[in-house]
Amino acid sequence: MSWTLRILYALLTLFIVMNVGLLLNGVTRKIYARVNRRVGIRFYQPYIDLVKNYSLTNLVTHGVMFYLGPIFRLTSGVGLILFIPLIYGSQGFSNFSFSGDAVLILYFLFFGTLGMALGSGESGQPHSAIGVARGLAQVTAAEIPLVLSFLSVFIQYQSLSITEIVGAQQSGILQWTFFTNPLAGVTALLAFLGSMMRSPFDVVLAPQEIPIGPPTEYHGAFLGVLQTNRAIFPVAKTILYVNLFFGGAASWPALIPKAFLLYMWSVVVGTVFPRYRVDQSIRWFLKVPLALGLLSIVCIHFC
Amino acid sequence: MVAMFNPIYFVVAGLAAAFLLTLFHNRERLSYFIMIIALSLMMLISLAHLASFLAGTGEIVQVFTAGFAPPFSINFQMGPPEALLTAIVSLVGLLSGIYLSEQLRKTGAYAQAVYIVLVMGMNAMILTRDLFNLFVFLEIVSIATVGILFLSRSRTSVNTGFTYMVASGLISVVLLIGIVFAYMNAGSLNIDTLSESLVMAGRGGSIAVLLITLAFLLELKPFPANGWGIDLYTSAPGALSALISAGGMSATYYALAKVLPVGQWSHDSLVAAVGGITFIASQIIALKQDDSRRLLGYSSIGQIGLLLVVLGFSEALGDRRDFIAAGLLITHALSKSILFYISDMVQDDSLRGWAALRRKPVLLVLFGVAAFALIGFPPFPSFFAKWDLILLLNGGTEGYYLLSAMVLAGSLIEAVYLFRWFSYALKLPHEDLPELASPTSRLIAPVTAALVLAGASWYVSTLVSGFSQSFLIPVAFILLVAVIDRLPAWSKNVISIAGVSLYIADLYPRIAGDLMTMIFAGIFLVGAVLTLLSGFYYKGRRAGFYPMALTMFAGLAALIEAATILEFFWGWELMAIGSYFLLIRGKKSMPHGLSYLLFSIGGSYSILYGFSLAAAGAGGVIAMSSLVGISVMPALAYSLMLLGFLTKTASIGVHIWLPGAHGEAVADIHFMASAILLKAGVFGLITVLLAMGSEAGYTRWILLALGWIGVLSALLGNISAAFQESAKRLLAWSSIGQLGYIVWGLASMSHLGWLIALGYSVTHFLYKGILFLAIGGIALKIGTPYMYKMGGLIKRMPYSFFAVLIAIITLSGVPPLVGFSAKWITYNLIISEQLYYQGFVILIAGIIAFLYLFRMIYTVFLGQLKDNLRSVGEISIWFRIPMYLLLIVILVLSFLPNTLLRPIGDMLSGIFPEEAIVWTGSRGVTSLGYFDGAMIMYVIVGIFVILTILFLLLRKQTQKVKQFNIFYSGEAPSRPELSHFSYNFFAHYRKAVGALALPLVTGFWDRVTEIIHAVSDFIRRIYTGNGQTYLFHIVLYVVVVFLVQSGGYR
Amino acid sequence: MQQILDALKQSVMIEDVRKQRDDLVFITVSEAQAVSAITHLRDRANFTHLVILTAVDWLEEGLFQLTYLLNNPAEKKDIGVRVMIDREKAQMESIHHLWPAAATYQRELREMFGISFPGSPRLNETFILDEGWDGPPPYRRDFDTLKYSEETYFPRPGRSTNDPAEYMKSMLYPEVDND
Amino acid sequence: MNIGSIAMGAGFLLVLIGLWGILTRTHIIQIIVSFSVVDTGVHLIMVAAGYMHQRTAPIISEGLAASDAPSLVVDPLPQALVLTAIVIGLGVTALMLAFALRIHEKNDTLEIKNIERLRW
Amino acid sequence: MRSNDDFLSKKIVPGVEGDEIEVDPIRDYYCDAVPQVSREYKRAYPSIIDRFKNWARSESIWILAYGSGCGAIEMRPLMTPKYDAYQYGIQWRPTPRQANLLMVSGYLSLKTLRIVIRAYEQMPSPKYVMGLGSCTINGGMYYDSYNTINRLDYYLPVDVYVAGCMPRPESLLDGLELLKKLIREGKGHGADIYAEKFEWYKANQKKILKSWNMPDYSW
Repeated sequence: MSWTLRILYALLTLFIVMNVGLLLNGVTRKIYARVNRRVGIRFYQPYIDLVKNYSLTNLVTHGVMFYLGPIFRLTSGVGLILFIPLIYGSQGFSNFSFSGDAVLILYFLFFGTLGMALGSGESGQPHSAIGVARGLAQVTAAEIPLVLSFLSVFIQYQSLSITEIVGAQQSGILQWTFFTNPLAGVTALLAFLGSMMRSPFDVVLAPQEIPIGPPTEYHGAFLGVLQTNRAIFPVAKTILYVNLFFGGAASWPALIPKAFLLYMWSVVVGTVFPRYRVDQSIRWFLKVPLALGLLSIVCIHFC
Repeated sequence: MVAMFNPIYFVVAGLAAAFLLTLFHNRERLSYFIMIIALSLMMLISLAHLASFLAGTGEIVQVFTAGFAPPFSINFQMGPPEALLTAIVSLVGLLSGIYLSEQLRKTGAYAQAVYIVLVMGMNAMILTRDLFNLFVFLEIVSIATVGILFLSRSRTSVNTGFTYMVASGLISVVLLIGIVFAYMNAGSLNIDTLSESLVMAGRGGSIAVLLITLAFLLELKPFPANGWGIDLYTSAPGALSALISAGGMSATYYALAKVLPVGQWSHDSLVAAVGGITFIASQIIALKQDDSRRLLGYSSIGQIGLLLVVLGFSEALGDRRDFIAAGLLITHALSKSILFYISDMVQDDSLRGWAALRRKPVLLVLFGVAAFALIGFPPFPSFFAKWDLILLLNGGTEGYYLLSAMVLAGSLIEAVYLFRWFSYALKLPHEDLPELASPTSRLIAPVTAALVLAGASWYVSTLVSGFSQSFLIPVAFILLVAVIDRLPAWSKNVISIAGVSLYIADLYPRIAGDLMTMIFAGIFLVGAVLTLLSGFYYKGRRAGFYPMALTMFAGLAALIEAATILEFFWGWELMAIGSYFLLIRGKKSMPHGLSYLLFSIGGSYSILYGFSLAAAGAGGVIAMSSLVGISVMPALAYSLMLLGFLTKTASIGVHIWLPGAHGEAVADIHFMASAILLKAGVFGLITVLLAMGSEAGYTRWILLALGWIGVLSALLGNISAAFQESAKRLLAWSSIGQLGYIVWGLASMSHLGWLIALGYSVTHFLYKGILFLAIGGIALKIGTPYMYKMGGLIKRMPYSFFAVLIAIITLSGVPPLVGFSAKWITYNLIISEQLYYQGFVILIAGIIAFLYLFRMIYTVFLGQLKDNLRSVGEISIWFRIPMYLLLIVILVLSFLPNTLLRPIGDMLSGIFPEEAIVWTGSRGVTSLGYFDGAMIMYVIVGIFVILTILFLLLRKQTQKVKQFNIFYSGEAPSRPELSHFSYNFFAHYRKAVGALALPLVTGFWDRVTEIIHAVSDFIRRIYTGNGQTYLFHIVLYVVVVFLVQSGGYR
Repeated sequence: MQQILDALKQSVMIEDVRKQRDDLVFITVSEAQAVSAITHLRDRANFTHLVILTAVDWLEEGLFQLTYLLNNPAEKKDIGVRVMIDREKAQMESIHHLWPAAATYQRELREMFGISFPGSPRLNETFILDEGWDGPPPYRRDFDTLKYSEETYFPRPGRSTNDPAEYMKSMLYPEVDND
Repeated sequence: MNIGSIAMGAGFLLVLIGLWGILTRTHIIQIIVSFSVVDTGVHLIMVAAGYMHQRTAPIISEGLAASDAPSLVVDPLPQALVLTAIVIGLGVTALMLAFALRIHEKNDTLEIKNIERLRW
Repeated sequence: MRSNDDFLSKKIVPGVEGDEIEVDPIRDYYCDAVPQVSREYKRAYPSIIDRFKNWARSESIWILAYGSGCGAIEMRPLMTPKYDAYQYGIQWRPTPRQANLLMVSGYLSLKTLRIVIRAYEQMPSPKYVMGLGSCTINGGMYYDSYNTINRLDYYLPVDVYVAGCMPRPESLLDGLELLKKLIREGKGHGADIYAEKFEWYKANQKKILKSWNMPDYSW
């Protein structure tokens, strides 16, 4: 496949994923409002917000790292989506997944976190730093079940290649990892909650306490970039889970509902449960999800 | 020519001088002159004989008094041991005489006469071959000793002198009875005749031999019947104690050695047991001691105990016994005299009072030489002696494993108190240093002793087999650098770099084919050059730095070059010395330097023990290959070696020295201590694991334990790092974690595991190098390592920030930099080798690393710039150059990870034949997955660049603002310190999982220390200070030993 | 309560006693004896809590009335000590040595009434006139706040003020002629 | 039971008595005296050890020709040793007494329990 | 006398390298540039892109609510199911950096005025100000107070006033609709007016905030 075609496919992927992400955002908030018996935002409100933020005229910057922080973040989101083979069997929508396997994606998740943390750090805003400290602490805890469940899947399939893992799940719904390795699946779902920055794990952003944490000082186009990433990144993450646990997808129409449902899982939990403090959430991850994850590895190891 | 120096002149010179002195007792100068002449004469005689023996031309000289041959007359024998011992005794006698010039002149000619007689008596004890004559000279020595005490007129001397008198009187009673019975049974008093006779045949004979042995043992002050002797050390003037400890002990020891053959060695086990108990007990008691003299007394007795062990195991040690005993004795005599001399100059008797030595650096150096020599560090004779001793004890047909372990344990305790004391002298914070009476005339004695010790070291090292003289060349270079220590730092730096470079040029062709060696040689020596390069930063002399740094690098180089395990051990110990002195250069480094050294010594003893088992298995062969397939207790041997090397990699359990030691080290030392030095441990582990293999059944458990140690080190190291306030300590804990990965990788004993380990070894060197230089440079620049005192430095130090950023991205394993490849291989390893549980913890540890990495870069470089840092400049260019050199390597490796991993993989295929990673260009494929470093780099950089360009194209009005232009609830921040979130950064994390970072291990070691100290305090209660009690001890000791020994006959 | 007052009368001249409730009495003492009266109440009669210290501007009489309201938490009694001080001099002895918290009240009185308490800590630091104040103490009755406001805060022209009662009447019952 | 055995027994008895004195007496002079007793005991043992039944003292005089000496006299060596030992013992005792003087001078007491001591 | 005066006066700090550093908080801690008029404002007619942007801005109003008086309680119902301002594209943000509309919900004393000015200046432009209730219009019942301002528009460029004491949520929604209309029409130029008449605004502010101790513009 020629490089031009690859880049075109990449742009197309990005376009689709971004729209999916924005719509997901909008629909999610709509659902959230309906649960609260409100009318809620218009489902296309995220688009307007995005345009509005890009259209603000002046920017304030604290330095190079502050300037580049959001770009790091977006690079991470874009890179993530391009490193994941989105559509099983489609060479074009596998994008750059030949560069590396699932491990690459696992670690590339942190690229943006780091960049964002550094960028908000340079602003000198103590609330950002507090938010980042909370976020990192919570993410490291949430990673524990995540790593366990992924490891369990890798062991199950004896492969790190997402394409291979997806390929092994193609023969039917019951071949999905979620059903062949339910413990890992449940663990992954719990870990998924921790990484979506939704209640009960959203104390990182605590708007009234530490004015929304890490991005406190970000505004205008910076915020626009972050919002763009916020559209892409969770979708990419969700697709990763879909690929590993829910049989992947052979086409966009198969992928998007799966991603949507999985996304909804965090939304539903977030709507129902109140917020944890950071130390509470760390302890929570070290209880049930950790036990489940270890159990799943033990099962895979000895069964 | 030797005939000119008839040994009888010892006695003649002594008596004549004593006689003359009484004549000239009112001519102060003249009498002292006479004394010195006489002492010099004795010295000359012994030296002449020694020289001829060393040259190989000497013959054993027998002198017969009264013209008869023995057994009809008393005869003196001057053989090699006598020559050596009389040389020591005379030397110490002369030196002490010179040292005591003032006191001796003051007390007058009588005291000088007594002194001469004392020295003469000691020499004669060594020379004589007649039992009764031996008794006479023993009496002369003890009378002369107390005589001098008597003349010194101080109250404590008089009081203890009396006890000493009565005690030695009692002992002489025992001896006398023994001699008489021996004579009754054999009809002769000549030792040689007695040895050939059947003195043991009769019942009385055996008792006689026992009594004689017992008497000499008692004279050597065995535990616990030695209160009278220790008081003497405490109360006598230091120089006299030096003579008693070095001369009297040597003489008595040799006397015992002479009489043991009389009993056909029937009491060797008694001697060994007494020695062993005395050695251990004295060391333990000394642990709690705070009086320097008394401590030296215990230490002397302990050393004698060790020598007694050597004597008792003559049979097992065979022809090496004399070498071992001589090595130990020389070291003991010379270094103890040095210490006693110094103790005289220090006015304050307490250990802490020795901080006064800082007034005179040369004394500090001497103290250090003595301390290191006593513990048995290279290049001193005791190093080789101890090596031989342990090897032979474990290597004989029946291994004395427990005994050798006890010897090492005792030595370790000795190291504890000696180096605690030494670190007081070096580093104890003191408001005003105590007085120090050190006129230059007083320096002659200790300096000479040290020089003689150095000469002896050189000579002894030539006698050792399996030790190449080429290892002395770096030592010579170091001495050269030490000599020019007065030059400014940069010139020494140039010389050092030149030296190291020359060495690299010399080494390279020899190791060019061996990648494993090249990797570590590269880390050690390139690291050395980079370290030294950053040393250009320092102005002034930087006294003492270069010899010590070079010592460390010489040690590291020796590890690489070692062809025998002795050479390896030599390098290991040399490195420990050098690094100790480097680490202790920090301000508050005293306790940490000490714990570092103690763990080093503990580790190296563990290694030594393992090596000795290896050598035992190989039938005494000490080539490096003897480590392969150890046949004597292989599991223990390998475990001990691994344990020893783990102390250097600071793995959990034995890590407690590292955070403090590294946390207090200054910038470039921190770099070499962590990025380079720790790799020595890795090198050792690799050496051992290569030799051990993984076939044997026991290896499974060892490797399992090793793996978990590595894993826990990684986890706990990283968690603890997140809780540190000091950036240096943070990095130190991070090193523990990183080394944990390496240990884990090695423990997997697989292709991928070793690939990780070696890859980490290299990359850890790279990124930790950058971090240490940057953080160290900053800490140096702003005078504190505490992160909450930093902040916002990106504005002042953009270059450092960039380097640190790259380093932490690499460390955290985030793509696209080279750190990711290690993470990727880790996953492959976990799955392919089924290391699920260890692997899971390792992965978690890797993620936790983000915590401390972000904390470090944020609190140091980001956030609010403090007022007092507003004008601070970039860190020194000499730090940035090595930093950026390392940075370039990181970037190259990131683009092309295969340049590093592929050759290592090929090399590892020779060890672990499986083909683990197949490389096509920059793309590596395993059976599980794939990754393409270059492609990742292209994609990520591409996205990043495109996004940046797009963002710039948005062309907004962008206003650059300053640090307080933040949203602060509509108010203005009042001070930068108050809006820099830094202290207790991960408070919530601590709340949740802080229990994992509790200092349990530290608590464990503290408890161990406490218990040993409590034991020490308990044992030493027997020394009540009541002379009568001490006499009772002697009597009881005689009775008990007599009953035990004679009970043994039935 | 009466015993307390009787005991107090032994040492202090009480000018006026006004019983508000069974457990609340206001007494007036002279400026010179005020602090000793308060000290007595605190130490002998267990009025350990200074509830408030405030002032009233008796412009016409040329006096400031300081009121120290003390509370006995054990017996649930309150006593108010009133002190009349000269308005021109506007100075009173500080009681921060009795209650450190009194310093805060005294700062406030200094800021708003211009009453000075020599020796009271941080007396001249302001609470609310932080943004720069060049007028007289604003709580003094001779300070015309309307005039000040009109001079300073750009009054919007056309603003009219109505008597609330009249205005509400006219709004609610417009048919009634209110004149 | 010859005279040699008696002497030797007496010697050992003296040694034991002396030891008892050394260990139980607290007065320094008494200790020194006890020490002398021990010394004497040892000397007695030595002489007894060299004693041969029915022989005479090893002194060559008119009554004892040098040629006959080896068969008539007791072993001369222990006697020589005893002489030396006595001399040494004398020196030691003298020195001890000198110490006793000095101890009294420095401590104002001769009780061994009361003199200042170094311990631990 | 202010209690925190010493934080803003110049001071000499001993540096880590033994030097002495003079710290001028105003100069060293803050950016003291003045705001500039935007290009859009200078254009005679809004371009088609500007219109699109204005539409987006009008449909996505992020509020920084400054609840200084009784008006604070009237803003809350806007988020409740009954009024639910979200459906009109209105959201609340906790930081001025991400808000476009500053809602001043009541009287402003001198102290709160200073904070409001700071918060307003930290918002990215274009930004809007809405004054609620008579207090912001003419001082309301505080018209004669010695430390409460009478007219907000002398200190900040107010786009919309909502009258009432206090205005009910319906009025607020009405006011927001009006604001949206203004923005759509390209009249939402408060920030530019503020920049244009910067001296006048500053003079008014400084007239009453006499101990002015921050840079003229809080970026």
